[in-house]
Amino acid sequence: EPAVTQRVQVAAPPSVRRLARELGVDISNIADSSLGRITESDVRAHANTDSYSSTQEQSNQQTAAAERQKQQAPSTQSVSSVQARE
Amino acid sequence: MVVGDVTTGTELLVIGGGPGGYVAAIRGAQLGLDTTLVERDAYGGTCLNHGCIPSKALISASDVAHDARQAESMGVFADPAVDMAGMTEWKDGVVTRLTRGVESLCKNAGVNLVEGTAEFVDDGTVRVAHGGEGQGSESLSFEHAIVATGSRPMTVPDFEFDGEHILPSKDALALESVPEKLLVVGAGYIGMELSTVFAKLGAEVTVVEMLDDVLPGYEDDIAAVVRDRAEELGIDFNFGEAADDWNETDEGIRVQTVDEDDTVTEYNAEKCLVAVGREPVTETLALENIDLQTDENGVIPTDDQCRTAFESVFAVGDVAGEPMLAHKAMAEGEVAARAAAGEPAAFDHQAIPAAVFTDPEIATVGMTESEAEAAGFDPVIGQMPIRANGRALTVNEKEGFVRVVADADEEFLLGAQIVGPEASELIAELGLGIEMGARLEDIAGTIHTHPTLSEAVHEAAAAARGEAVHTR
Amino acid sequence: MVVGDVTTGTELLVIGGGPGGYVAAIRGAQLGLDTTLVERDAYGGTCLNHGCIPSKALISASDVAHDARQAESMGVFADPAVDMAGMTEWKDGVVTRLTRGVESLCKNAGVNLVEGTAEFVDDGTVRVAHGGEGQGSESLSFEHAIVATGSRPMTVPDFEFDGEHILPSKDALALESVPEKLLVVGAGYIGMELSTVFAKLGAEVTVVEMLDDVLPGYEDDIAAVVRDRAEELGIDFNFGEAADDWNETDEGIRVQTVDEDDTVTEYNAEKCLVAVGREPVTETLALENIDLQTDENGVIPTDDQCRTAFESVFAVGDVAGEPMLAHKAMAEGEVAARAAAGEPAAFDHQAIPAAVFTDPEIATVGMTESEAEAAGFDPVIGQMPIRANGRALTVNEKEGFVRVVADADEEFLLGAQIVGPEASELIAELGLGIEMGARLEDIAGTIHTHPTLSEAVHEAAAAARGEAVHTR
Ligand SMILES: Cc1cc2nc3c(=O)[nH]c(=O)nc-3n(C[C@H](O)[C@H](O)[C@H](O)COP(=O)(O)OP(=O)(O)OC[C@H]3O[C@@H](n4cnc5c(N)ncnc54)[C@H](O)[C@@H]3O)c2cc1C
Ligand SMILES: Cc1cc2nc3c(=O)[nH]c(=O)nc-3n(C[C@H](O)[C@H](O)[C@H](O)COP(=O)(O)OP(=O)(O)OC[C@H]3O[C@@H](n4cnc5c(N)ncnc54)[C@H](O)[C@@H]3O)c2cc1C
Repeated sequence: EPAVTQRVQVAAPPSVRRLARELGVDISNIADSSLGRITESDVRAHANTDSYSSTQEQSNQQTAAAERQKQQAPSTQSVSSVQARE
Repeated sequence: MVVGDVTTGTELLVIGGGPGGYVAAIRGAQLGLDTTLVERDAYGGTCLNHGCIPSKALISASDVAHDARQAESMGVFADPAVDMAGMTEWKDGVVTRLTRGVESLCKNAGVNLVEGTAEFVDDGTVRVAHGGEGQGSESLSFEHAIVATGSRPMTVPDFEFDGEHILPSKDALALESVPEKLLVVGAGYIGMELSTVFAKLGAEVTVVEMLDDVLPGYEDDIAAVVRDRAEELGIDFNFGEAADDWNETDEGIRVQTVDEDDTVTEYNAEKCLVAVGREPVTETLALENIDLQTDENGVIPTDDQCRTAFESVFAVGDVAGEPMLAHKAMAEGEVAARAAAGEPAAFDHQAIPAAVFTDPEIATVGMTESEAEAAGFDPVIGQMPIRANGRALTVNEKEGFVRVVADADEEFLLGAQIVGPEASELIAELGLGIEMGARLEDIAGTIHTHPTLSEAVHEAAAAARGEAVHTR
Repeated sequence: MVVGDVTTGTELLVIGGGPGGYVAAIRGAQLGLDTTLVERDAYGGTCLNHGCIPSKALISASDVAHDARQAESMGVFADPAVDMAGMTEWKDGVVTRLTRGVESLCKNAGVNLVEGTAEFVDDGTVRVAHGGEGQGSESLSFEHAIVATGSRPMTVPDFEFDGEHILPSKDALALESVPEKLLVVGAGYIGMELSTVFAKLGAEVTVVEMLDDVLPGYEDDIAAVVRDRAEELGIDFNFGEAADDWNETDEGIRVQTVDEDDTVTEYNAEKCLVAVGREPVTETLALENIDLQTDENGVIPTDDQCRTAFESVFAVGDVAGEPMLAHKAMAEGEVAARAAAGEPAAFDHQAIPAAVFTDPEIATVGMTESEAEAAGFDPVIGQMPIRANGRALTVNEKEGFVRVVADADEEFLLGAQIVGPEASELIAELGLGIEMGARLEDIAGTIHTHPTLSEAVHEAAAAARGEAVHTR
């Protein structure tokens, strides 16, 4: 059966998510602090302040792994961030 | 390496030429990798040859006949005759055109095409056995391999496919004549699509399903719309029954089912289609040689770059697990090829749409209301009945609805479920909406063309905000 | 105020019950305004009664017959008979269902419905003349008025509509039998939609058009796809000719046209449909009483809140100018109602889609390549031919394409043009994309269901980035 995986965690367009990966930024970190949809400039701003980004290239895979973990777990984080925005 | 054997090398080896594999190969070659695609059977895999494409071709061809037959209320009187051999020939023409297209797209992208079955020798080498007797084999070394070996139909004990009476979907899609009586085991999407085709082509169709409704996994109100229409087409449903045994009779076959009280029911039929799910194909790969483990469902586990436990080996498509859908296979093929080329790609799509090409169609993307609740959201839903949509009435359709699911706080779109005409196309906008992080207001604030079914999407979003104009 | 006259008051007065007006009225009432809608004829206006809906109903009904007739290559043999009276009855049923729906939606929202013709007395009062003799009139004072009086067909000198031989689209949509020979003056979207319907229903259709191609305003490669298909249907095109005169003959009429060299051509026909454009309706309003000026096209000028020169008076829909489309009327109606209710609404939509329901359909949104250039962008385009789309082949379609236009620097989506099956539905995703500020990568990075026509949208976006998998 086409039991579809449910994701829907981050309000960021594919182009912004790709940029985050390229810059080694964990987009869910931004999701926690941003109001609403995450933009390219949010990601760039985060890349400049995020110590994460200095470990660049190699961290990509960790980032990806971390993201995957999040995506498999229900989105407690996005929910709490949504509440935090109120 | 075997003596006398020639080992050639390739940067990217793709095993299997279905949607997962051919997309990976083309993208890999486009990214500058020396790419080799090994396919043992037919380019396009299950999807083009025995799945998505032939099924949708028969669905639309049988629809032309059916729609004309049903159009008296519209002032059109027709009594179409169906020449099943002709329909099959047309369908095969569509398939051939597309599989040739895939082959030439691969060639034009610079992919080396190798015919044969690839088996792992180690995590940097495969042996490709060429089809046919005495065709020999060759070794191929690779930097990265993408496994895209797909899936095959599951069987029911004592219902082995025999090419004559007990048929997998592949054989049902290749019938040269319409069976008088068709028994379908399984009311999942493949069973339902094919039941509908054959009912429209004049077969007497009976469906047996172990669970208690059609299309397990879909919400009740969606399944109900499709079930009702199928019943109008004369399809006879029998829920809570499992296929147990069968025997040949003078006129065809007799199939016995049992329910949970062990009550036996018998059905006479000419053919029996068994469509009870699909399972990954890995036994063609000699995975034991590299000690790559599959999980309890036979799936090769992967991470979000589609990488297996081996750094050098990726797996995409049906062999990498649910949802077993061609577009998921393609998207994974793309990610794996990019990752193999060193790009920071990830399968981080927020939602994978799915469509069922029944009458009417179903399409879904993202979360249902209850999935959103389970994920910790406070969901708000908006629904627009198809019967209140002007375009639907002009195409003589009344059943179905568009439903959107969003979180009540921020109104971000979380999911959508559509049952109705062109559902498979309408879902595209909502898929983009989810990926873009759209809010309900973004959809309601976008002008939708009049008169179109897409206005029902607009209206459902407005309804979720309590601002529907065309529904109460 | 006339002695003996009763003046009632309303917060929001809406004049005209077409898509612009009824949406404004419902939204106004939903926002808590005491709202009155005055309509002199039929709820739903041109769109529901004589435009969008009846035309699309006849298009789809004639398609059912035509598709069945053309399906021999698919193995379906049919010789459908069309009962035009029956088709008309069905179409009228669709219209009635929808116009009643509009009426009851208004009532349920709490809109006061008044039948009659509203004329301005001053910028706070109208007089409503009730239809029929001796029905009298009443005065209505308002805080805000929304003018939504629509448009009417333009005429050609010496071709006054006579209800018998020279017909506006409204009359052509109400024919009880298929004319043997139909002459169509004007190859705009209405002329082309109706030519296609009648050709499919068996009429011998001849089109004369002053300009040099069908569908002026659309790009050449789009018009060509529709023209070619129309010619295959047997429609005879004569470009560069203007309808000049006509006379009755024994069998019907004879129409004379002249070209730029004054060469006269004569056409025999049973009926002549004149479809050369539409112009705003304002003469029903006694605008002179409030000294509200129209522009050189008869349009009431408005600002981005749809407000006229009078603070208290808005104008929406066809009467407020191009594009004269129902969904533009509805979107403006919504803005005006919100503005009247004091919300900071504005008509700031980035793009208004448009569809033509020819065979195949056309749909566009945002900028064409040359419009993007003219606007100072460096446009990049991506195109996917329909013949390379699997779903299209399964519905036996090959002609057309999806084109996307973006700016080369940032790859923001600027526009899209589609000609092909279901173009009118496919455009929805691209409309949302433009409103959301989507980039090409966002569309290419969204998973699209297989097999669907929407994959051609995905592919066109990928093609614009040089990353198409399914085209070269
Ligand atoms: C009747 C039916 C209808 C369907 N309809 C739809 C639909 O409408 N939409 C949708 O999204 N999905 C649909 N599907 C599912 C879809 O077909 C699959 O999800 C899709 O084909 C998976 O693609 P894949 O690349 O993973 O594998 P496949 O398409 O199965 O391709 C695998 C290929 O690998 C080859 N192979 C296997 N082992 C080896 C080896 N060792 N060496 C070389 N080659 C090998 C096989 O010969 C095959 O060609 C349908 C399936 C069926 C059966
Ligand atoms: C054949 C045809 C096909 C078309 N197809 C499409 C299509 O597919 N898609 C699309 O978007 N558009 C289409 N259109 C255009 C569409 O019909 C118009 O854009 C739309 O109807 C405009 O809506 P409106 O509310 O501005 O005006 P109308 O729909 O014209 O409504 C105006 C109403 O005002 C009433 N009225 C006028 N004066 C007064 C007065 N003083 N007092 C009271 N009532 C008054 C009229 O009786 C009328 O009901 C089509 C048009 C035609 C003719």
